[in-house]
Amino acid sequence: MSATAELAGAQPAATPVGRRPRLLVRSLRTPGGAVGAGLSLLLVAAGLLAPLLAPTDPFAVDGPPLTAPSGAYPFGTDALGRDLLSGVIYGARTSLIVAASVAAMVIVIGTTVGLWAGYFGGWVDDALMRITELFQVLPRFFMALVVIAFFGPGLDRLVLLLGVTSWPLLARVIRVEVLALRHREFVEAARVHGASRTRILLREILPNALPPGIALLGLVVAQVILIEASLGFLGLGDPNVTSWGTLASEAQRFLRVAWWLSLFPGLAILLAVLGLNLLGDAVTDALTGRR
Amino acid sequence: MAARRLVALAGAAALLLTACAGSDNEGNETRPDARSSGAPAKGGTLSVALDSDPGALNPAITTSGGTHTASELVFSGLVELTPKLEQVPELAESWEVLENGALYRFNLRNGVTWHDGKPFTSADVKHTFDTMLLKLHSRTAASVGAALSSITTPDPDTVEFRFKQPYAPLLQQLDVTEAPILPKHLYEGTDVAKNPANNKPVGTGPFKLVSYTPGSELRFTANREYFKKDLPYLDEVVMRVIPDKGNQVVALEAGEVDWLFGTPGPDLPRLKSSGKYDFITTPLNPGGSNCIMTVSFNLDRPLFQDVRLRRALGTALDRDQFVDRVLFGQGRVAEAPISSGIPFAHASGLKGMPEFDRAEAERLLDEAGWKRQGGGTRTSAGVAGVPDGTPLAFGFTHFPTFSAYAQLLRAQLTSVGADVMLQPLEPPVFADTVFKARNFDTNIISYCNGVDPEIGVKRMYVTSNIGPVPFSNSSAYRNPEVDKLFEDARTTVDPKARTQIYRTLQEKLVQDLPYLWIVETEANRVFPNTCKGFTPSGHFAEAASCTT
Amino acid sequence: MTRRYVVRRLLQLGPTAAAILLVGFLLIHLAPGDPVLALAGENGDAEYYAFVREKFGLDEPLPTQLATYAGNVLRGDLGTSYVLGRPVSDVIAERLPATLLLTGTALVFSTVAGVAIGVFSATRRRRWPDVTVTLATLAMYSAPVFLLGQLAILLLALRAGWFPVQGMTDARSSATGLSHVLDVGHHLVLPALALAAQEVAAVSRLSRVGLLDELRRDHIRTARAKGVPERTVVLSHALRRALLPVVTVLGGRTGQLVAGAVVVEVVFGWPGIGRLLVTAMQARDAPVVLGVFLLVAVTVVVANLLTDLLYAWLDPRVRYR
Amino acid sequence: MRAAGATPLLSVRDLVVEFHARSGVVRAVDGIDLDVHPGETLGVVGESGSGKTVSMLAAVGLLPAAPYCTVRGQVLLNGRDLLTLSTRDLRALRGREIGMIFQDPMTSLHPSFRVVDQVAEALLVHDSALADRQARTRALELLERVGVARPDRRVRDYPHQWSGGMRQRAMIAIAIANDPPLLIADEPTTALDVTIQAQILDVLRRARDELGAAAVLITHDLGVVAELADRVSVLQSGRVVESATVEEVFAAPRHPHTITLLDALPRLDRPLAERRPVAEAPPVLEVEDVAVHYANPGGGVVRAVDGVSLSLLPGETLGLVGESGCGKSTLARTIVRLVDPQAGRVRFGGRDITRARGRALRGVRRALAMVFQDPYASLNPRMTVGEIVAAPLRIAGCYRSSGGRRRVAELLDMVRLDPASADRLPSDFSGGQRQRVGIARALALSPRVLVLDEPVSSLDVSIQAQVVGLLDQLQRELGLTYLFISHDLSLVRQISDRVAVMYLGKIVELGTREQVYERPTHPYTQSLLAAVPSPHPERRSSRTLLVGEVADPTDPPSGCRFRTRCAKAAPECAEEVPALVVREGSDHPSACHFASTAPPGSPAGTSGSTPDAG
Repeated sequence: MSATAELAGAQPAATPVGRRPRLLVRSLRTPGGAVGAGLSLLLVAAGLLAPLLAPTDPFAVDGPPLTAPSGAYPFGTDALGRDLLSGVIYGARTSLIVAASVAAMVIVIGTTVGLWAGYFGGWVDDALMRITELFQVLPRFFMALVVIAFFGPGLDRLVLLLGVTSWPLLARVIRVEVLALRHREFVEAARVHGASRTRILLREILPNALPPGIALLGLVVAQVILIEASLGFLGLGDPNVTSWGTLASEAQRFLRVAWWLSLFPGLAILLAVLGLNLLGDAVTDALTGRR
Repeated sequence: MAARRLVALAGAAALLLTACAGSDNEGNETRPDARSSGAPAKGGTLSVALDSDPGALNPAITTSGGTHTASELVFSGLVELTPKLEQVPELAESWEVLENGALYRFNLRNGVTWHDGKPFTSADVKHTFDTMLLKLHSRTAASVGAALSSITTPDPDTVEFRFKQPYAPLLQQLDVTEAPILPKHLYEGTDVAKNPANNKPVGTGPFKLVSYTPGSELRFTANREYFKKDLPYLDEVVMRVIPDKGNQVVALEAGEVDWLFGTPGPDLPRLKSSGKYDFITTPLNPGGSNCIMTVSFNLDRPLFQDVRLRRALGTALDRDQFVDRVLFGQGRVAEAPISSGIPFAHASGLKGMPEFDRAEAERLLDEAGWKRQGGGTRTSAGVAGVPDGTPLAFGFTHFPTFSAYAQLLRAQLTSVGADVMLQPLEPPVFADTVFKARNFDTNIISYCNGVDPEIGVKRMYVTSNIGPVPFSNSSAYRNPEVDKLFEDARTTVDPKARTQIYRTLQEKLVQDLPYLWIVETEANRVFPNTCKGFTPSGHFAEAASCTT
Repeated sequence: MTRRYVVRRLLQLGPTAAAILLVGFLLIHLAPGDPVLALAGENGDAEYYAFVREKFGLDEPLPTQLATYAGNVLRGDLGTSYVLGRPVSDVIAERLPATLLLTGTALVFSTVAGVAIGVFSATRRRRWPDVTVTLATLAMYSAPVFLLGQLAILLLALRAGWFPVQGMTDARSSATGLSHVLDVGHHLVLPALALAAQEVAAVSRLSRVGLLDELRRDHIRTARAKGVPERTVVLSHALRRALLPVVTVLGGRTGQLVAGAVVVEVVFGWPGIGRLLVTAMQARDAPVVLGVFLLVAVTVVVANLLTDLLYAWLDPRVRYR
Repeated sequence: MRAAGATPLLSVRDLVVEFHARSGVVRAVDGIDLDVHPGETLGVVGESGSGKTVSMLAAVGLLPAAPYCTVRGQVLLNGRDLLTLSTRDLRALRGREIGMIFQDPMTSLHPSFRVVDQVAEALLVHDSALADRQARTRALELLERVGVARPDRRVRDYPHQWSGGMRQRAMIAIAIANDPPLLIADEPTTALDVTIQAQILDVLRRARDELGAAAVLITHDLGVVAELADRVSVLQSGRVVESATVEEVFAAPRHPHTITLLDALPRLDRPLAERRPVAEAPPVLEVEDVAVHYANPGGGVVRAVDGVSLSLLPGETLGLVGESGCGKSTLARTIVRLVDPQAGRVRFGGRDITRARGRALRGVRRALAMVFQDPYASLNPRMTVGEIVAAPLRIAGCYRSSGGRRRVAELLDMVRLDPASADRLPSDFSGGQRQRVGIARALALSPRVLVLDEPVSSLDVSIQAQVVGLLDQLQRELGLTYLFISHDLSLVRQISDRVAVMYLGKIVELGTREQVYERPTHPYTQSLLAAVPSPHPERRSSRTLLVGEVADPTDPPSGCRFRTRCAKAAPECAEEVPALVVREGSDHPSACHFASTAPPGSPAGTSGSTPDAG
């Protein structure tokens, strides 16, 4: 098999032997996991509560242009006189929307493909893996670039594209897990008792195959946020929603005169991605009993 | 060693040069002070930043700004336009306007040779016009092409342009930008678009192309046989492609480039205060000259057919904010539909241009039947052609590069209860959507008026110019009177009369408000003050020199 | 390694490439907007459009266009650029070296540096150097490329003045020979670093984890029991297999790098494929975009193939699967 | 010969090993003292977790460094304290003065290096003067010495191409490469089949004697100790509870733990507990000429089961013994319909279930249950014990009707588990307890037949005894019929009414346990029995070793499949496949042309092996 999980490592993590319960709790106990969860939570909170948290509408021009961070404008204002703090908060909302919806798509597609390929094997596996490989080969960022440039900016198509192109990693990991689990004795036990295929897949295999996938998801989503930002940076963001990438790209022109315009959106991206990565790592570690 | 020989010559040349240098600096708003006087140094390489890769280097078959900025050093026009738009001889030594403006005769300069050594003749001029300019150079084709009846070459040194009716603006359209002359002997009988010379241009201009590395750089070397005496001073010009304006400034400050065609507003104050740089403020943009950022209304849509709404929106726009926060002072609020850069046509002190007054705007909107429900978006109540309860929401289409305008406009209109959706579209898509599909509510376009209303103004208003052609009458404004007035203006040769016609025209336009004229934009060429002798465009480096 | 294995992997190339071709073609030709306008620029007139349209065969139905296109591609003809009026293959060929240089350097650098860092921190597991390095790499991994690029320009180029900020060569010197090479090298440093940063992080994290897993294995204990010096244990016994996960992602990483190159080339004015793509997309120069798309995709496919072969070489058991 | 020299070669004093986990400090080794005199072999015995392995790894500094664990005490080798040695010195001494052999030959060799090179490396690291070529030649000699046939033909081989036995031989070659005065063998044969175990033990013994080296033999198997050790130290939870000569320990164990271990140890020589006679009745389960073939990923067809016939009488226990890869597990899976046979049929209660589907199959599923080998892999880690036990009921759709949680509690109680533990996850249970859960699950639908596939092989002997006891009891209480599959002959002997011996997909001998164990007629059965280490230090094996290893199942020998390893092998064995029939002079069926109770004469080559390509 070719390229596997960038960060999830190659070998199956599912050696559920003697694993203690409450995986998440355990991953959160590590400093990395705690910080990661904290940051991720911050992202979610900011995203959901943006209208309450943000001082002003992110598009409203009601401040002096290019004012450095101050009491009145904690993150300063941009050239048009818009409050950057509000921008960054609403940016979180955008990142959250993208991240969440892509994650949803990835889970659905990735899990299904992974389960089927792993469980049925044979030509089903071959076919699915070819497709997976194909999708994996298409450089996501590049695809997004072309699609947005041609169909015009917009979260909907971005989410759609990223969702459709981001699942292979998950599918591969799940597949590896399923392959490892398929002939586990507890699965055979279920079959001996005449369990239906559905029950075996959903009740016996999935719960054991999913966690490593979920851990990986954090990393995938992190990448997605980065891509969204980079697109925004190339000026391909949706102008009707505030996005960190767009803020950053508008800031480029002011790099020398208004450092804060680049700093805060950049920081926001970094922290959000960092958080998700930390969280993903922590869970992966807890799963594979690393550290 | 070549350089050394030139240095030897320098002393001898010095005297003659001051004059030229001086005259060339005429147009500089910010005059390089003492430093610019004295003998220009000879030799050296000038490094120039380009916004984008020119792609091709044939200025006669496109109006693409990239191609022109990169290739005009190589070519010449019959006439040269000074920054003040006076016509001075270039390939044409002199000319006469006959038959009250229906016939122009040009006497060509003798002994001019192409970079490949072949002599330049009237045949080259005719061939260039017939096979390229009148076919593929969209501006010239659209204006001159429409009016011209024939070009004749009585002898190798003479060219005659004959028009169906008197044609006033011709002399403004013969410079290297609007009508560069290309060598017949390289293009005759070939497929123009595919001709290799398009990437290895051969011209009569001050510099010869040495190498072109697409996407990276172009290198030019001085044309020592240039027909203007002792020009150019520089040995070499190198053009680097640096897409990001911010990075251009960075490169300038790092000393990697010596000339930017435009200075990003945010950096302007810093660069100015640094005292290391000189500037040439000019109305010339790559797209053309005397450009006005203009908002169009799609008059085919019921929503915008009520002039009161258009005026209300116009009144809601604080155009000073555009000058301060988008242009950073590189431009001025537009006082009239025609740019102040065309003095004889610009109507100063025009009555009825919408002026910013939020309260007034709110009042007008209420009056027009757009009522506020609470703080949010206004909705219609008894607006003709609009079902009641329709929210005052519309799209605003623009080039991605104009997003700052779009965002400021959105903010300003939102505050009077309009809901604006931005639709940034890359130029080709924009042209497609706006002019062919006409699928837009409002948009913003940088309409470049050019040096004569005939070139860049008329196209915006005449009924005949509605339709698929990009950057035509975007609002689809239909007014027979206006069409008539433009027709008169074209055929009237007496300047005074023309001025009067254009004034009446503009009065009509501000009544109807088919467009909102926001700001006149200008660019600041910037260069280290160790260099001097630039002109804003065309042969901008023809008489440039740097001391290091 | 068994021939059967190589052949099988080779055969898988065909369909993948075909699919890529189709995807790219449809993507671009079904998109809104009319390529012809890229040629006409502003103010073209109607018959001129017609002339162009006919000249570039844009009236043909899509399937026909695809058929002709596919045929041409197989003959190495990627069509003609609308904007530049020149063969796409030429246009790409001109830009390719720059990008190859950039991504190649980044790939090699990120792999070498990444593994080195990974070994460094794995062998100091959970002591402060490890912790610091892990955090640093994670931060690097999380930072958007453009941010790193701009920081590099500001600090290392402008403030410190150690490196040039733009382009691939010094504008004024048209140097040749060695000095030219040095000049390019000098210009290469920052873009390569910015591009490599994320990959360095990825690789180091991967090799660290891989090494830690590997060092726990029985055969490592055997090696130590033999009395093999710890150095050899780590660098020969453990690293060899710890690199497997690193190898498996090589292919994917080339894809990431090429994509990252787009941003980096824009930031650093590097005259490569990335910038060609961006400009081509803005001009809707479909043949060029499609050409670049194909090139990138095929590169990644091949990279993945090589990856697998390399993998098989590192892990003898694979060949017999 | 075993004269206990005054000064011990290796002397461990008050060794303490502590692991620092998040949960706290775990004291794995709690102050043990051990002495190994030159030329002497010390057996270190204990159950899993008794600290036997940890203490030895600690002694030679192969445990992870601080802060994960701390080692205190003294480990004197020729008077030098290994614990105080610098890492460099310690390293220089490993492999040169101490050779080590580890438990799992499958993982102990580096998968990406050639075997020969790995042996050669052991030489090179300690002799910089040595040239690679010489090293390789020496390596080949070493491999020859440990009984690898024609190693020169295998210079290019990677470990995965070698069988477990051969890999273990390679490990031994590595260990003895530098003629170390001390060998440490950690469970050297636990992962191996009994016949291979015998071979390896033999190799080990000879290696040791040739070097005149002292040895530490870490094992849980008293039999192995009896075979090899001079003195024994019994460990329990990190302490040495008894230390004596091997004879003393077996003759007169003093410490209770030692006694438990000895009692729990299933052995061939213990008088058989009387079993209730099986009531005459039609067989509940019949297997007729079943054959299972599947494609081998490496190419070829594996004839895992190749024409096997068996029948189970109600209430009896049929023991099925054979070495790994003989097809016994495949047969079990076929019977419970996890695998579909290519040929033959399976009858249950007279009905043919070979192709049963739908309702018919569900009926069978209720009456025919299975208990799996690995108590860790056989329970879904994400289900509570209650859910696991209830699963069959839910699947059969009779959870409610059967009484729901009450039924679950009842089942747990039946296997002596606290019903309250129903809400806990398998990870909270020990191996023995998990196996009980597995049994409870199997009993959920009150089946008539249980197929037990190596149900206790992964458990410590003391636990084994308990589980086996439980099974015995359940059989009596519920009148169950068992098909008991195991590689452990002593165990099978202990609980079976009848025994079937399987080799390479065929049954080679079948009879009551008395017949099979006391009057074996098939050479294979005889060698198997002979190979079992007997816990009788006084009479050490004058026994015959079975040659080589199980042949390649994708390409079994013609005629009698056992002939390649058989001492009685004669030409006709290659021609004709011996039928499983009662031959004269014997009272039970056996698939050998020369079936007779006479033990086979000593075979030609003492060792040497047939390759089985990985």
